Amino acid sequence: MAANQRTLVTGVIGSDTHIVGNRILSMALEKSGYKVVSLGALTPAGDFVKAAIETAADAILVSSLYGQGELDCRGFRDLCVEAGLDHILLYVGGNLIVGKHPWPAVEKIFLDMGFDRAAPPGTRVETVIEWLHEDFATRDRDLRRALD
Amino acid sequence: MAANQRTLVTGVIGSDTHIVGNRILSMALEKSGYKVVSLGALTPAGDFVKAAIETAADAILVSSLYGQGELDCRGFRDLCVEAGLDHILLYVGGNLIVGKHPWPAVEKIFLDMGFDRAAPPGTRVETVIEWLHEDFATRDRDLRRALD
Amino acid sequence: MNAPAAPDAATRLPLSEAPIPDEVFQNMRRANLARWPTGAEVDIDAAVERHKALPRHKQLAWVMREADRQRRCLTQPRGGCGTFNMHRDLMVTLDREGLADVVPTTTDSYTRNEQWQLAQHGIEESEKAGRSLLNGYPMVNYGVAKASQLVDAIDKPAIMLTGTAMPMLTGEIGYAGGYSGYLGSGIAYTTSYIKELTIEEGIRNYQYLDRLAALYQARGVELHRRQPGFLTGTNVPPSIAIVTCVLDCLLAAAQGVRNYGLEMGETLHLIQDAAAVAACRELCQDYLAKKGHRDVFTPVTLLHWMGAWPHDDAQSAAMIAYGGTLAAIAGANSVTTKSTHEAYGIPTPQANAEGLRMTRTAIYLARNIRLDGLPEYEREKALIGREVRPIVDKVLEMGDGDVAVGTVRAFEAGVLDVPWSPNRGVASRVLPARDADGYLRIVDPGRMPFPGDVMAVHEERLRKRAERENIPYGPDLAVSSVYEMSEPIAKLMSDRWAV
Amino acid sequence: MNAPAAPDAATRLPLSEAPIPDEVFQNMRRANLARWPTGAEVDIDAAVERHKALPRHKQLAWVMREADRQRRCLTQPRGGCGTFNMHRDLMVTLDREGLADVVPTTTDSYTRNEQWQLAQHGIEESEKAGRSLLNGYPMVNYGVAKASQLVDAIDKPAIMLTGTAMPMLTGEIGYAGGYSGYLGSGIAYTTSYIKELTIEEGIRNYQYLDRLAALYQARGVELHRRQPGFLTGTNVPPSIAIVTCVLDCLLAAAQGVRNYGLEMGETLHLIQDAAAVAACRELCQDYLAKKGHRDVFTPVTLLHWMGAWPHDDAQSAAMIAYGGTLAAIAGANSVTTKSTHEAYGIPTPQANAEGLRMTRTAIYLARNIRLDGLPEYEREKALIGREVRPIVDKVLEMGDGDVAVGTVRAFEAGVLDVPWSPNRGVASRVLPARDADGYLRIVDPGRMPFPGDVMAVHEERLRKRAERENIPYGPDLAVSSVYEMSEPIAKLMSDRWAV
Ligand code: B12
Ligand code: B12
Repeated sequence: MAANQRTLVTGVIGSDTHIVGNRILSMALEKSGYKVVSLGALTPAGDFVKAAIETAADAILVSSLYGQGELDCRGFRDLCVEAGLDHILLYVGGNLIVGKHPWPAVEKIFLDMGFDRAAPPGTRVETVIEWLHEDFATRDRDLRRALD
Repeated sequence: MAANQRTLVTGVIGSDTHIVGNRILSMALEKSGYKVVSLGALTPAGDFVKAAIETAADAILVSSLYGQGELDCRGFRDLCVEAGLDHILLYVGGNLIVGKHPWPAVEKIFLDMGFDRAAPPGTRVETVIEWLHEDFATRDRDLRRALD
Repeated sequence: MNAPAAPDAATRLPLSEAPIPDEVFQNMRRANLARWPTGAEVDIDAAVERHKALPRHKQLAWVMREADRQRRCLTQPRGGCGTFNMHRDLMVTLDREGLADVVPTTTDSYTRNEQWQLAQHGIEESEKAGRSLLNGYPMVNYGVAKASQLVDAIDKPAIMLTGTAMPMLTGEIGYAGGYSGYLGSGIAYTTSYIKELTIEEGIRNYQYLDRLAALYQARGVELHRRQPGFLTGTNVPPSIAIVTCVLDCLLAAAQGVRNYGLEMGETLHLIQDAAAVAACRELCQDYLAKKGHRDVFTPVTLLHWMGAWPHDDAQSAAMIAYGGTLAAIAGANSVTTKSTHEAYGIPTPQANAEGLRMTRTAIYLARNIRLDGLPEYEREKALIGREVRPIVDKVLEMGDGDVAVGTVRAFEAGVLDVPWSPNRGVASRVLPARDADGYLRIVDPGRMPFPGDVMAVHEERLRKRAERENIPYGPDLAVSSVYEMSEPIAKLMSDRWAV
Repeated sequence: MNAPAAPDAATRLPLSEAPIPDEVFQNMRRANLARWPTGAEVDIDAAVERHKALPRHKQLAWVMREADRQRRCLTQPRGGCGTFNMHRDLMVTLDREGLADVVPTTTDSYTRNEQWQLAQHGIEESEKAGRSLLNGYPMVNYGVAKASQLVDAIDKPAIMLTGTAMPMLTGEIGYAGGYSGYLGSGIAYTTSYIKELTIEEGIRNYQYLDRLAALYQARGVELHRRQPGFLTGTNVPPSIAIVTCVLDCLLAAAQGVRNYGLEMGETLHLIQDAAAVAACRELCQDYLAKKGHRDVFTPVTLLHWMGAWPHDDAQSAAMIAYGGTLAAIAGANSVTTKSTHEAYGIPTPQANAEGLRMTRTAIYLARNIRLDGLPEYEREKALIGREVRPIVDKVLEMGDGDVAVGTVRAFEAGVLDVPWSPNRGVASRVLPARDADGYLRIVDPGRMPFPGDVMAVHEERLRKRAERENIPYGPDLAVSSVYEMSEPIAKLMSDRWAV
């Protein structure tokens, strides 16, 4: 495990103080074997990218609960690309926009922004762990195929 | 007052036991000066007509709360006409059909059956008293015009 | 109305509380089952087998006992539709989406009045319209096999809710189909659901049903019987409800019933409801013991507000939730629920299921709260005892110890009375109203022999309210109390300040 | 983030609880108001006139006192939109359709963090999108005249809800516009709403705001200040909330505040909440008296459940209604409401208004109930006292009698702690969880000096739950308690029977 242990960066983006879910998520990810770099609440977008570079992270998990994620997350994928993190796995989750809306519409906004997955309100950590497992497995497979 | 005191027949139609609103209504109508012939709960349609003939009533107020009024009230106007009560004022009120429906749709069903007025769920006695006042006044006016 | 079961000597003894003898009962059953074709489908042997084959979590008697043992407060809605398919869908929705612990079948009002021809017409019109024109399920018309399919469609016990003084055929068919509970009783329903039937006939009709439950019992099947002490649902004070609970319960026990639930409408006053549940349980057991019945299980059910509801879903939602809160804190064994559609009409299956989940959540939140030791609660509980005992004792005295006879005489004398009753045989002079602190009290006892010191308490508190709200002390107070809970909340609790 | 007000000698004295001297305060105000163009609109003379011209039913200080006198439990929602027009419509809806007794203006999170440029961008994007992209109203960007129009649009007192450790400019503008209440305090919001700001800076910022309220007071205008003791809203036990209530209250009183509301999130346990309200009131007054403040009015507000909500409107409705029930029975002076949309996002004005009416109905239904004399209630109230006093006394001791200094030192030492805090200056080692009877207890006190006998009570009850639910005793218990109220009711209270 230790050898190819994956590194994840977590944090709550923008001016958002909702730390509880993010902290529980980070604890659970650590427990399930990941190296977690936990940036905490109120984290500017740039800090996520900086931390990902410094730790050669495999994925960034952005939390946004307070509704202004729609503003805070615009251009996040571009920031990553500019920093050379072209293929880093990007997840976002929480109460992503202001108000109660049908999930597919909200999901689309964030997938269009370049996130690989978006998690609806109330998503449980088990789901996130499954997603990571699947997505990393797919990437490994693709990588092996590319090498074949 | 006593000389031209109007007579009203009240009751709850069909197999309907909901007597509370009907009793309160009857008490209030009496208090406001009408002669009220109160048939009580579970009253067959025919009994209303019989009572109206016997007392030379000016109006019949049918209560139906339990939802089956739609079945019980069909043909009520015809019964009256057959009995020679061609122009008797007919009101119906309560929870007239099964289920929660927009009121205009329900009202139409009962006006189409020949009722002069239909009262939505929760109608207060003050409203009923106003209606009677208006409708009797109109009839008096029409009568005077006809005599002129 | 169809003719009542033939009143000849083989089927009719002089009125008494005594159990109906075997042979007489067999004659009665034969006559009863012959009144409508589906009656022939009832086969007691098959029915007994059917019940024995049900898993115990589908047997209401077991479920109520288990709820009591585990201190769970169960939820149960009402609901019935005019056609089999609609009704089955409703039951499934209440089970799955509503998480109902007990699934109901409310019968329609023609069935309640044994007007099976009219019910048949209602079925046809409902099929035609594609919506229910009946306010419940015509159990008798559809018969035993269909009832059985309904019970099979759900994974909970099924109860018949039939609000009728004439339960004999509906009860036979439902029980035979695997329904394990029946709500109804001779005193409660006769005083509250019918105009012309005498109290005596109502009692006789339910003696039949209770005797039927005892027959199953003798064959090794425990059925649940239940008393609707909510009566007319209109501001019935706990003491009046409990008097009928005690008397109906004694009548049922005399026929051999061993599982007998007691229901009361909520007063919507937390302390009064909690006191009522405790008092009801104690008083029934007390009188059962006095009459020598030591093994009757009497769980208590509270019902969501039974009077008029407001025309605002938000207000109604709060009343539904509070209804769960009250039942949980009162330690009721179950609560019977309503929906936000109550003031408008029979709810959709979804609205009904939502009412169940609201209630369930409310129960969860309050499941650990009890009021024992709260001085006001203890006082109220004692007060209820001081109200109930003199009436029940008087009834027993009037019947020379026979509950059936005493009850009939007491209604004639007005010693027993029910507020807002439609029945011609009930004086309905007793008038309840809500007092200054939100308790249901009695503004006019009619001829009910409540002790003077008790009535003084009622009057003092009601006068306080009359004064505060500037309503003349008397019937007007009762009428305004009928409307109270249905008033817009802006009127009940203004958001303005007196200047 | 914009630069904080310049920290030079004329505006910054060594930290202490002492009132900010006149001249220093004038310098502080000048610097503060210069930070954004709309600051220039603040004119204290005009503001004083404005408040004096408001009818008293639009002045929150009067309204809270009157509610207390009449034993009314008021309702107040939250709510804010990103543009002026949307926000005005919201306030009007909450006033008229929601019957809100107090009408809020929640500011957006950029404004909370004094990122007024970002807020400006949010306004523009919201105008463009035709829906709010901000989670509140950008009070500073819109300025005094607009604030004033908002207050004029409603017929209730208006309160600022600004969840920030940096209240200085928002507070100036809102108060100048006729808002008569401000929710926020140095300890509570600094520990719960921000990551980098020190407790000391947070305290200083709120000393400014409290001093501002005292300035109005000196000019004859009573303003309402209020403390958000709900903190992180995540299973905060009453004792921890009340410790912060007491300390923030002493800080405010020292600056001259005379109307200081205390808020606590509901535990959703009826007895614990009722005990908490009584204990909070008593303990604050007790410590105020000890510090020589005899004329501070401290009404208590409960808040609807502040932790995670379920994704089912029916379940949420029950939690809303129960939130009103708890507040009424606890004798809270007001309750702050949520809606059935809580788990999803900021509610529509209609959903918000419905939450208000549900709550109002629940209050009406329980308005007469009190628990005084209930043994379990009295025990719980005493327990809270035994938890709060040792901590507060220790803080005062650590500050050599100065609350501000003691608080800063106590947080450094972990003597003061807040569960689930985002702030780097807070240990956040204390961990609460729900016990077997539904009370919020402390599973790990961190370094908070709760007495051993008290902790023994907590541990015993929590172990019971851990055992029953087969969860290891420790942080897992705290995590499962975070989720509990958001779980589907089918999971919390199964409709199945163990076989
Ligand atoms: C109390 C009550 C009962 C009591 C009745 C006691 C009694 N003997 O009177 C009991 C418990 C016995 C009962 C039984 C049943 N009930 Co019921 N009951 C109610 C309830 C809660 C209140 C009715 C009431 O008393 N209101 C107070 C009075 C003052 O108001 P009111 O009756 O509406 O009358 C006023 C106005 O409507 C108007 N008005 C009345 N009549 C007339 C006539 C005219 C001409 C005019 C102009 C005005 C007018 O003036 C009156 C005074 O202001 C209502 C729901 C609600 N409204 O909240 C359900 C309700 C009426 N019941 C209903 C049903 C279905 C039943 C049952 C079939 C059982 C069931 N729920 O499954 C049985 C019926 C038995 C039978 N055979 O009839 C349904 C009807 C459904 C529908 N229409 O779709 C309702 C609407 C509940 C529901 N949503 O399901 N019920
Ligand atoms: C607790 C809470 C607070 C606490 C936060 C305490 C703290 N420091 O953390 C306090 C009281 C301080 C607070 C403040 C505010 N809050 Co708040 N808050 C909540 C609440 C009730 C629960 C949040 C929570 O802790 N949930 C429990 C945890 C375990 O779940 P979670 O956070 O959802 O996280 C899980 C999943 O979402 C997922 N997940 C999380 N992040 C990620 C990331 C990825 C990549 C993935 C895959 C998954 C994932 O996994 C987590 C673990 O299961 C929610 C509503 C709700 N959910 O019921 C509102 C809510 C989030 N708050 C809201 C708002 C608006 C605010 C405020 C602006 C004030 C206000 N209400 O007006 C301020 C914001 C201040 C600021 N600058 O940020 C809104 C957001 C509205 C919207 N999006 O439309 C909500 C939805 C309430 C509402 N309906 O209005 N809040």
